[in-house]
Amino acid sequence: MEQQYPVLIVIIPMFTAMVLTLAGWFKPAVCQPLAVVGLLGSFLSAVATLLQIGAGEVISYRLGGWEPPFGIEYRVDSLNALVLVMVSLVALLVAIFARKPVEKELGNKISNFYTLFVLLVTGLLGMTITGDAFNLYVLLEIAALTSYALLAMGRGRAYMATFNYVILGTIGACFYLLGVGLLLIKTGSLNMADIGTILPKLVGSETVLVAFGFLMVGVWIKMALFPFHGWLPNAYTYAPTATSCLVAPLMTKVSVYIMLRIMFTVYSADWIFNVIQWKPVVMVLAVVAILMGSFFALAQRDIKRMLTYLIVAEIGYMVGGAWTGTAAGLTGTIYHIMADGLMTVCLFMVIGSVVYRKGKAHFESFKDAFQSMPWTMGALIIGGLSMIGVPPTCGFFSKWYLISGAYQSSDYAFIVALLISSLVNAILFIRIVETAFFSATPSEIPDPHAHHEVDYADSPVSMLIPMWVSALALIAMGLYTGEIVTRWILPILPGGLI
Amino acid sequence: MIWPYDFGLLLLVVITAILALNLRDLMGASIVFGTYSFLMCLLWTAMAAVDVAFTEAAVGAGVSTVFFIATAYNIKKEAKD
Amino acid sequence: MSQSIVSFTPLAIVLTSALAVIPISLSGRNPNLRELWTFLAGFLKLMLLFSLLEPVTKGIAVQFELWKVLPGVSLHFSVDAFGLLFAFVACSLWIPTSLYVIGYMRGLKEHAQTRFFACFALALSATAGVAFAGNLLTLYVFYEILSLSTFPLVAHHQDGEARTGGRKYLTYLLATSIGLVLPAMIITYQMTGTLEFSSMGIYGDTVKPGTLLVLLLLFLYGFAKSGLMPLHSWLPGAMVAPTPVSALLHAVAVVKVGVFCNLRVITGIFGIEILSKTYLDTVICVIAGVTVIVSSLIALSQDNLKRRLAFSTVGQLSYIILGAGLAQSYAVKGAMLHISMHAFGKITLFMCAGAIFVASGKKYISQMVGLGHKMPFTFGAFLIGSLSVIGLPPAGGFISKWLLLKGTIAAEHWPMMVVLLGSSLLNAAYFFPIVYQAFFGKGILPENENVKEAPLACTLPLCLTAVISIVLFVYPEPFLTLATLAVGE
Amino acid sequence: MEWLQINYNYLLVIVLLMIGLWAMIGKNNLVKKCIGMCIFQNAIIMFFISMGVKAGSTIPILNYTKIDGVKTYLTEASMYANPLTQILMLTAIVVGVATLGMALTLVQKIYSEYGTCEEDEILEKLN
Amino acid sequence: MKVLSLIIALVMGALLTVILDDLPAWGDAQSPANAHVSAYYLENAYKQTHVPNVVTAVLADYRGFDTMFETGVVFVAVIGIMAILRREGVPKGAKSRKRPPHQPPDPAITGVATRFIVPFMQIFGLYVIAHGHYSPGGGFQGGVILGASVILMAMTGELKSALNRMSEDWFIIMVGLGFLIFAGVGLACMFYGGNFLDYSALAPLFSGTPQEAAITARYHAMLWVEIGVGFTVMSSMFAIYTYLASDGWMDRGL
Repeated sequence: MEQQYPVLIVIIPMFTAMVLTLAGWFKPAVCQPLAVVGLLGSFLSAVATLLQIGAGEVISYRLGGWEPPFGIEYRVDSLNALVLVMVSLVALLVAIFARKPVEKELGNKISNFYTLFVLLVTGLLGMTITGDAFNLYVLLEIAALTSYALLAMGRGRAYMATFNYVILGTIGACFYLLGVGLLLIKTGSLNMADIGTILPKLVGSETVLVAFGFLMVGVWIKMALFPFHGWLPNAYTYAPTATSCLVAPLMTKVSVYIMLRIMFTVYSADWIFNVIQWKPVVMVLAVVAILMGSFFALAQRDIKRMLTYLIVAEIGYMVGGAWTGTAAGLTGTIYHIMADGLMTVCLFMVIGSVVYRKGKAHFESFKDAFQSMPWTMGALIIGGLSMIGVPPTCGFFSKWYLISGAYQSSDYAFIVALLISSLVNAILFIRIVETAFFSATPSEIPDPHAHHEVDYADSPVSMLIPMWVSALALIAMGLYTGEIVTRWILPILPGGLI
Repeated sequence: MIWPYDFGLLLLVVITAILALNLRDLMGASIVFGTYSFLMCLLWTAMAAVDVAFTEAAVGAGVSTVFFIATAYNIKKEAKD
Repeated sequence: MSQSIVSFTPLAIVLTSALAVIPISLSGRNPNLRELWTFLAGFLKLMLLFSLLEPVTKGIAVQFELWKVLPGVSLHFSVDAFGLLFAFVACSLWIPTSLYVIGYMRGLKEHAQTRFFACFALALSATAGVAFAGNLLTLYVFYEILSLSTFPLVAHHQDGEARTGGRKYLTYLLATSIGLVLPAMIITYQMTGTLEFSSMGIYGDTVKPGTLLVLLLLFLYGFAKSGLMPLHSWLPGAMVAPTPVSALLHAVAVVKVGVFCNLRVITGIFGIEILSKTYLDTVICVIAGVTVIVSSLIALSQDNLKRRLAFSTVGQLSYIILGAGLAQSYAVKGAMLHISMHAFGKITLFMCAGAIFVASGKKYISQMVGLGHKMPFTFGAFLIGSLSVIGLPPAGGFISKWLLLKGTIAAEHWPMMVVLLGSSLLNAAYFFPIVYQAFFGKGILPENENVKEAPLACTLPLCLTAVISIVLFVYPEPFLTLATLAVGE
Repeated sequence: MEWLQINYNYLLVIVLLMIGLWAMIGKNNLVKKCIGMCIFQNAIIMFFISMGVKAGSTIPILNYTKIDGVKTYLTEASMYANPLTQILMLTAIVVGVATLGMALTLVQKIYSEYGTCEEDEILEKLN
Repeated sequence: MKVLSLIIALVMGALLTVILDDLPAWGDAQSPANAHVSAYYLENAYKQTHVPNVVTAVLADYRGFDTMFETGVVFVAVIGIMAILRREGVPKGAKSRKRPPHQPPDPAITGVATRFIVPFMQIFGLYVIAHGHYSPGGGFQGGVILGASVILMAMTGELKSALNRMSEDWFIIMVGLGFLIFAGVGLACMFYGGNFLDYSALAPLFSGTPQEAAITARYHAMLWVEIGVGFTVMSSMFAIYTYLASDGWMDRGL
């Protein structure tokens, strides 16, 4: 049983999806509980896998029992084990959270929604865990197709936004496929680790270089790095609440993980930072992404849209951290993949419940929110602090490592960009909290204890629980930073870094 | 394989592709696209990839074309370019 | 410190008021019970502090490691004499302040008092945390918590003005701490691999003076709570807060925390020796000296009493930094002492301002002509407070300023001596007219005719603090000994 | 000419890739964008297939000879075309048609939303 | 926009043209792509699976996991398109008319022709599925042909006549079912103690020495897998067509 955990992570949600289709077509009510159960199962097996992995060792699971380069292989080291846990946890939380918003927004498509939801999670988990370049492509497409459908369920403007996403996403996926093809033609293998062993013999081959280019651009389009970010804000803004809660935190992070895989497992840190001289360019992209995301976020009145721009900025964090070429920076990126996943889901859930109560998420809808929905706002504050990077939330520590890395590789522009973006976050969240906290002037408040009389309409418990779990997870993760880094991240850092 | 024959086929493929993109009548474009797929599957048979050719004949030339036609039928409009 | 013991007491001290938040916010419907909690917490804190006095005076550092966050860095408390001194000031002033708050709040029927008290308590435990912080990270954490927990207090009135002030307050503090302190801290960690305070300084001799200068500036301005010019303008801006809050901000918690952080960094991270070796102490002196003079000059021109007090605070804080900058044991001792002396003096002044406002609704000095006869206690206390701030006997301020002067002489920093003396004159120049006008000024405003003293809850605490600052002149030992220990003679 | 004879397959792939990409980004009509998408994917499939071709090889279905009445299959790798790329492309084709279906669905939805499927018209309807 | 796209396309073209000379010559049997992994397949596929069509062997066994998710992709497409396109108020599985009824083209000729063709198409499709081990074809191709036969009915006659033969309920069930068959085979392997999709673990179900049994197991498991794929593809093609053609109203083919 123990050696089956890796595959269970993926196939449990997969089977859940099929059962959901068949059951949901006749009885939609059973969908959400089923989905929660399935995702819980996959979360538990992800945790079990993570705990199985000792320092720096790799679990290899042979699908179909064929030995690696010939069959498809699952390779789990603590890097993707961590990402797996994050993804399945976030998915589980959102699945619990989704019940009411889905009932409200997509009344008669509940079964479809949950099927796609679970399949999307399957795709993301599969992308994370697989060690086979082409298998990754197939799951990439599964994740992409499901997210198209989920985003397009948002009606109205969502259709056009999603169509653009379809076009760009397909370009991205095809570039990835093209890169894999170029690698295949030079190495004859599809297994990432196997390719990684063959590539060093091919130094100086333009094909390998161009392949790297295509892979990177493909992944960057998928993760909406500047200048490929055009599709993201619209697509996420007009999506249904539950969808954006799931897609926004996970899609981009998993793509970042794939970028790390390509950079450090398929290619090698030494090749990337010593043979080819791309670092300056990518750092510029990252810096621009951060600044642009932050400033566009400043301009938004709709909080959900603001958050989508913040996602663009966060992508800049992670790409920049990985490309500093320092151990600290890479640590920061890996840590931030998880931290940002949790923060984003927390904030999106908050916004989701505000939308659920007040209809939309403009600044105006936050008036007096502290009196009417205190718990939700509490979660908002924790999430916001983590975004700003206030200790002891985990946002602080990811910034800590990122800045350390940038300092070691003396990318001062990146440091400045990081600081500026956290200042912008500070301003943004101060604005929100202010509207939510102090919108009522004393004159409007008749007596000293007015806030006890203000109508109390906090979000339903089914939404509050996941929200607060994620919020507390932010703090817990911040406190356990030392543990996580020393036990799981440091052992798998590739050689050849500063 | 005989490469001039092959070469002619390639030219045809490119022509149909461009034609499919530049026909204003969507229905016509769909049909031309079907032709394009079919030429593709001929090419692949010539390259000894029978299964792929078979699939392309069924999926590409068959079903995708039908999908295009269905959409073109529901969108009763000429394309601007 | 030579030896050290591990004890929960520091944690307990930090937690008392933090935990007090829960019952306070729960008993929101019953004000008396709510304030009972506040006082209980306050006294408990004070008791615990006294229990720490005994080991610390023996020169034993009380350690407590709270949590390991990063390899090599942990959140931990380490109580030394300086920290204890500061904690004493903060906690002993908390009780009169909250007594005063009650009087003030109920006097004016303020809204959302529960929120107010909760944040108040939280701010105090943050202050204690800063006082006991054993390394830079801990200091930073509690510094941030303080900024956040005082934000609701500053913006308490919730009207446009208050909101602007609050926004300015939080933006300044967060921006500086994230934008300047964080990188400085990370760079320090990268260079030295540690963030623990040590009296020798942690940089060693390898670091180039240029780098040191940059880091110093980052730290000095990063802890913007200390109101060094040009990053001082949040302080007058925060004057929109209710008076007790200004009292808390200016005397007890916020600004003192800023100065405390600066002193900690100067003595614990850089170390006096390195500073004087690289002549960075002069930089500090210049920055502080300029702030002292300029702020005093601005204060002269203010008519709003609270604004004038605010600018005087800016000046007085720079005294403290100046003292540290002189890099000379007398001066440092004087600086540490000045934290407490100025605290008592300034809180008296603010309470007076508040009392005047409660009693007569007057904010502007020009409107206070002749009020002295109507409310003698208040203005008497005001006189004593201003004496203490100016640094004249018979008030505690005299001792600290005297030590500072001795420091300048011993360090032969003549320009700084001139600065000190000149600014004292300026202080006198902007305080005495108020008192004089109040007692001997002719032409009292008609609506002030039937003004009486503010309610007892307001008047009692300010008399209390005034008396304390006189007592401190006669009997400064408790603070003096602690300061002496801290300097380490 | 020599160079052309060696590389014409790859050249075709490149040409088709360019056409497809150009159509996907540059075309104004959404259906045309979809056609471009198909051409793009087809080109990549073409690329994989032509990388698997071996001169003088046959389809990857094993031949056998009767050696005294016993079927023995000939498993000489150079005899047969590369099966791996073909399998990958089978998958790619199906993925392509699925994506196409999704895209066309969206086109129809957009059409019923805005009454047109020309990008510029939609954009000006949007704001 | 047009210029930009042109530039991008040209850049990409240029990049690829540059590396042409670095690629192995076209049709080179010794190029790494043809040597490393694929050679192994050609040499061992028959030994290990007794399936002469190497493509089928690799598709359904060596890389069976890909194929399963490929089926998954089709599955996703159906569910997704249904979620987006299906109109509210169309009762489940029924064929209501929300739009004004339209006159279908007179089905006399096409209809009759279809009635002749469809049975042959379907038999051929089944043959392609079943014979995939020995000749080109397999689950996908056969499935698509079967689907096409139903689509043909819907195109020529009314959608109704097709939906009477395969109603919405049915194709949703079948889409799920096919995927379930495929994954179920994999799960069965796990229950028999092997890895997921490791068909040889099913050996105990078959007679013969362990090796032979394992080979037979692979052989049969592949057949099941292909059937599963066939189910899914067939019904999904028809489903997608139905939704697309009727624009989600479920009331008419073209």
